[in-house]
Amino acid sequence: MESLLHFFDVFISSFDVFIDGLWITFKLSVASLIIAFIIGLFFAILKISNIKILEWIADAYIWIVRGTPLIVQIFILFYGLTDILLIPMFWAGVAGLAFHSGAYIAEIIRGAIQSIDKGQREAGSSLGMSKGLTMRRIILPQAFRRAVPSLGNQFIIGIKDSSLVSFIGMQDLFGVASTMGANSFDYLPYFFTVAVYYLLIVLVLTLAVNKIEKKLAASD
Amino acid sequence: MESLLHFFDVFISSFDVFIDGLWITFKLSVASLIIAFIIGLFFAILKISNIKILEWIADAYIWIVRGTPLIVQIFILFYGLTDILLIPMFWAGVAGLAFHSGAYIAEIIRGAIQSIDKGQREAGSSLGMSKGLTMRRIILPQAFRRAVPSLGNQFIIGIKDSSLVSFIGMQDLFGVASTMGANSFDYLPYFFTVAVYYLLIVLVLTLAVNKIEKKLAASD
Amino acid sequence: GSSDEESDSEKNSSDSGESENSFDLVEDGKLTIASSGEFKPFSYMEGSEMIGYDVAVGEAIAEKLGLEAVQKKAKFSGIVTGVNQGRYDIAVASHTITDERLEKVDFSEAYYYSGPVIYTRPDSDIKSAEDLNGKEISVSRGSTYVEMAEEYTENIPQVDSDVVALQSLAKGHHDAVITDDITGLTAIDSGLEIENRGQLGISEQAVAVQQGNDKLLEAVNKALQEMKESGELAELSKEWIGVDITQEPEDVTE
Amino acid sequence: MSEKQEMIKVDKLNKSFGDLHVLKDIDMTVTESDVVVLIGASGSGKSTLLRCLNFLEMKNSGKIIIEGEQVEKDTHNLNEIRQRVGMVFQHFNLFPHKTVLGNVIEAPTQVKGLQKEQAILEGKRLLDKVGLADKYNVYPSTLSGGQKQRVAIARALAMKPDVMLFDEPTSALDPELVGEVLTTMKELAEEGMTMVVVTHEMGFAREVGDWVNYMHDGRIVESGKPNDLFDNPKEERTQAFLSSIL
Amino acid sequence: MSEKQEMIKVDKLNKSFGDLHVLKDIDMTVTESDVVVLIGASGSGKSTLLRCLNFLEMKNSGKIIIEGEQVEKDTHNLNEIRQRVGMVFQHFNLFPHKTVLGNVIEAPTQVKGLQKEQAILEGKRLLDKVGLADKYNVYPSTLSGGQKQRVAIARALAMKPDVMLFDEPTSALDPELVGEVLTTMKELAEEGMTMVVVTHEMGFAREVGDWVNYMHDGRIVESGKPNDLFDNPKEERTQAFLSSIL
Ligand SMILES: Nc1ncnc2c1ncn2[C@@H]1O[C@H](COP(=O)(O)OP(=O)(O)OP(=O)(O)O)[C@@H](O)[C@H]1O
Ligand SMILES: Nc1ncnc2c1ncn2[C@@H]1O[C@H](COP(=O)(O)OP(=O)(O)OP(=O)(O)O)[C@@H](O)[C@H]1O
Ligand SMILES: [Mg+2]
Ligand SMILES: [Mg+2]
Repeated sequence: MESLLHFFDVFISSFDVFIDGLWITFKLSVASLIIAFIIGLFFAILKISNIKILEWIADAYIWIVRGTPLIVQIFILFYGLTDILLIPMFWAGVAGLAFHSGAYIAEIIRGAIQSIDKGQREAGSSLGMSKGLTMRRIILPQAFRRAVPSLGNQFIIGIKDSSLVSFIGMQDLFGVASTMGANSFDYLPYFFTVAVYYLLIVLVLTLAVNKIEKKLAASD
Repeated sequence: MESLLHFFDVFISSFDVFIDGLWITFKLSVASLIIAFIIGLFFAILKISNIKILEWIADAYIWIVRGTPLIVQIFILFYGLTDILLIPMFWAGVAGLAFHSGAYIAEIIRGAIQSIDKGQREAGSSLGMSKGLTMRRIILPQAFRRAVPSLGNQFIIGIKDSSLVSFIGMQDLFGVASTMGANSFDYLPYFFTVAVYYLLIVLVLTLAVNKIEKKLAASD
Repeated sequence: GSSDEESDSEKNSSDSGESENSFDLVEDGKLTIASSGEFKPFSYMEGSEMIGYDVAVGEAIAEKLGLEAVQKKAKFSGIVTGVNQGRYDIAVASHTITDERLEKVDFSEAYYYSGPVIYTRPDSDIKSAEDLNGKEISVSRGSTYVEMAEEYTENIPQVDSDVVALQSLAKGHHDAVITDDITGLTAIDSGLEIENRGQLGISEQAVAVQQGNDKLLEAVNKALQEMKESGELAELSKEWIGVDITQEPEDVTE
Repeated sequence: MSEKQEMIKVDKLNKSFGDLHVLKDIDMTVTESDVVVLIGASGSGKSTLLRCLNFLEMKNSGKIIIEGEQVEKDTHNLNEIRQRVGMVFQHFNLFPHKTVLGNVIEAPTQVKGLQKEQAILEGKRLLDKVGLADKYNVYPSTLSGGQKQRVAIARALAMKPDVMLFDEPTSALDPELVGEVLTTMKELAEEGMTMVVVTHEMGFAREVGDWVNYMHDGRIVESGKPNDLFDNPKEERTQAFLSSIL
Repeated sequence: MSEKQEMIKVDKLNKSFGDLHVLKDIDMTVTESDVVVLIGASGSGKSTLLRCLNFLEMKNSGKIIIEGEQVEKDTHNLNEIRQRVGMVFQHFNLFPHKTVLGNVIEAPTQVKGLQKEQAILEGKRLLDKVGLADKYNVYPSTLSGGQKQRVAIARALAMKPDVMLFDEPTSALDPELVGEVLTTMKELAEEGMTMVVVTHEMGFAREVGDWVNYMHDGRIVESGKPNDLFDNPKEERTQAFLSSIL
């Protein structure tokens, strides 16, 4: 209970440091989402390629990501990547998060592509457009639009998931809360504080996603 | 690469210890799922109670769980619960996981209840059955059946999520891997090993859930 | 005398100017130093800056080597691996010298001495080491305290930092925690309700250096030696810890 | 007439859904052993009226008196009163997770606290009566529509209601299955069951009905004995409706 | 006759979906400027035949010769050949994320590499022609079905095809919108466009068609000039079909 009283002091006095952590969380999330999007798009296209071996590769990737905890993926990529490639910690963290989200985004995009009426593909073909051109110009633009709400949701999940990179030493929001908690030998008020930050971020993003969703629905 | 070669040695030599971890992961997951189920059922019923204040309480709970990272929830409950009641570490871990899954299960059950044709409720009422009796004898049995696939999926997610309780000191599968990795100064083979364990668990459970799903579909 | 030594060391560093480049560093001209940042007062965060005794020692070493210090924060349990794999040049992270660690990294001479201590809640009936049998003892993952705890029990929850363990203890989890006495004292100063129930020995803490990087090890040792002789190390100890813990204690038992 | 009890009495009943005024000043009396038929165009309010009599919808104003007892929203023994009024729905609403017999004994055992053995005995008797002696232990999904509806009738009868309400009990059935349900209903009427039936089966209404109410736009516009109303409708709207469906 | 080119020649075409043999030994010739109408009951294979001519479905055996060029699955310039055969679908299949003009210029700019300005000029000309001069910049979702189908026709024409295929172009339209599409198609026929049209609009077939093929169960059972086939069908099955729809 004492902790709860400390909470307000902590919330105000730790503002600067948390803003630093917020900035890292933000960079991590955005970078990993962009890369996850590229990974997701790639595997989504493999999955609908109708080429058995490529589908298997995509299935294997998605199976591995869905079959193991995120924290295991982060640690393996962190130790694996930094060991072999010696890439900086930030990018190892981004890689872990992107590797994870990529599988979920692949499924979102695949679902969106397959939800596009096959008449669209046929219309493209009948006009002499190649498969690739039809995909790029006709199917994907529509699929992305349709995927926006799910992608937004995945982004929100990604921000929460990014808290785990603190365990490889990043000073993101959660990392800041852990170290400040450790320094003061009183974790609770810092964890309450960081919970409030996450709640606010998620709230803002949820409202934004809802707004975009409504806009898209209206323009249909 | 060396790590990959060690992997096989480690996989075999560490079998006993991982089985201990597996057992803890299993106990954690089952206990937390059972409690999460009760929590979920409770909040699902609040959400469909048509009583504004109860709905708000359920909304707030779900919003908090969905708005904050699981690791924050686990730590807050781990440190915070002891202010209220002294519970062993195992149950603190179970509480954190159940608190988290409970919100998702609440949404699953609410969805399933609302998917039951309202004619069922009316049939119950018209026979003189009270609301509670109709819920218990008519709606819930059908809703649970319908929710089985989603609940199974949530259980699989719960097992992966349980890896995070290693950070409060539990020697679950992931805790074992971290500890052995730290003591041997070579994490990768242990993380590969633990990844295989999780993959196998998830594979087995996915097949089981699919089987149950098919059985339910056939009996409809 | 001190001016002599200064000129000495200057001479030394200019002498070894060519060998400086053969340190084989993560980044040229920079000494990448790892510390946990969650081990007050040895390393901890003030704002986004890592400070503490370990950090100060690391910086002093870098200065002696004529390099720019780059501090990296890492989970304690991953630091030895990181040094071993060349992610960090050295770790000034309160590592106790052990045989197991020596298989993975080289250690400098000790830069401080301390003793692992049993901590419990004030109301605990654990009065000394003998009472630990079969109890739940939490320690930091990958620390030397794991082995000490294993002498008494199999129930050893391991966490990522000593502070997590001490916090959990104070909050009512576990029966005891084994950690460094300085850390314990700092925790008590910070208001944590725990008590010292006996020291389990003396340990030597040293700087970890990647194996085979002998020139670097040599240079670190030399720097430490100079700091000890000049009293600089003792100064740092007093500054950060309040007492001088850089002298090898005579009496090893409690 | 006067010695027969008034089973249901409706007085100036009004019901709205939001702005939509669905039932307007409905007056109606259902006397013991009578079969009252409700007809009218889609949306005229027939189902809503029936549902008000079973309190699946709550009236806005007016009186509903069941066997002399005036029922309000807060009547404490609402569920007890509902037991006295059985309801058969257009879409059967059988409990899919229970067997045919399970459907029939559910309410008697759970609501009335009847012993299971006795409920089974009674349930089998009712199922025999509606011609489903061979279906005790199958699940509803294996039945035809006509069989389902007969189970639903048996289920309602198991509570020994004094009145039975039927809301288009045959309109979800394939034409060849309508007969078996109507036959069951006719037998029930012959045994003296008081019934209120919404139906488009004019043959049934004429043969079995004691009284027909024609509803239009939330009002009972015309009512009379079946032969009178069908052969000599007085109201223009009734004429128009009858000519449209016959 | 002999001076006119054979635009499409089909020889012993067979097509199956799994075990379902949908097209059986189809022979058909479409000569330059002719309008060939395909009629037949639902499921007789009309759409499948049309889709084979556009290579949206791949034949199992037989020959398809487009302007003298025999086309196989692995023909490398399949997309180039498709450009010469325009297709109009029952459900329009407009690109919803592009404006009307965007729909029309998509293929010319992306496939033929036409300059955007020129494509726009040409696209506007075509949209004017189908009576949609005021709709260049609106999105398809704001259009009526008839307007959508006229955009689809303009979109196909923008690739300057030599043959146009129509698969029931008016059957997804409200009756009052059918006329505007048929008018557009008639104008096209009058300009000398070679067309293959699947339709149930017998008036259009009679007025505009040069040749009618009646399909039954995957075969072309009877074919002839519209007046002959409609007024004096030789085959019993043709008679039965015509009497069922007229
Ligand atoms: N729950 C409801 N909420 C809003 N409006 C309703 C509801 N139930 C019925 N209505 C409206 O009330 C009016 C009467 O409906 P009701 O179902 O009673 O008609 P009905 O005579 O039974 O018609 P039908 O022959 O189609 O079953 C209709 O306009 C209907 O849309
Ligand atoms: N992609 C497909 N896979 C399997 N069967 C198909 C497929 N497309 C069509 N068929 C089957 O082929 C047969 C012919 O279909 P087709 O669409 O060519 O008929 P149609 O003459 O165009 O009928 P309609 O007038 O209903 O459009 C039908 O039995 C249909 O079910
Ligand atoms: Mg009705
Ligand atoms: Mg067709």
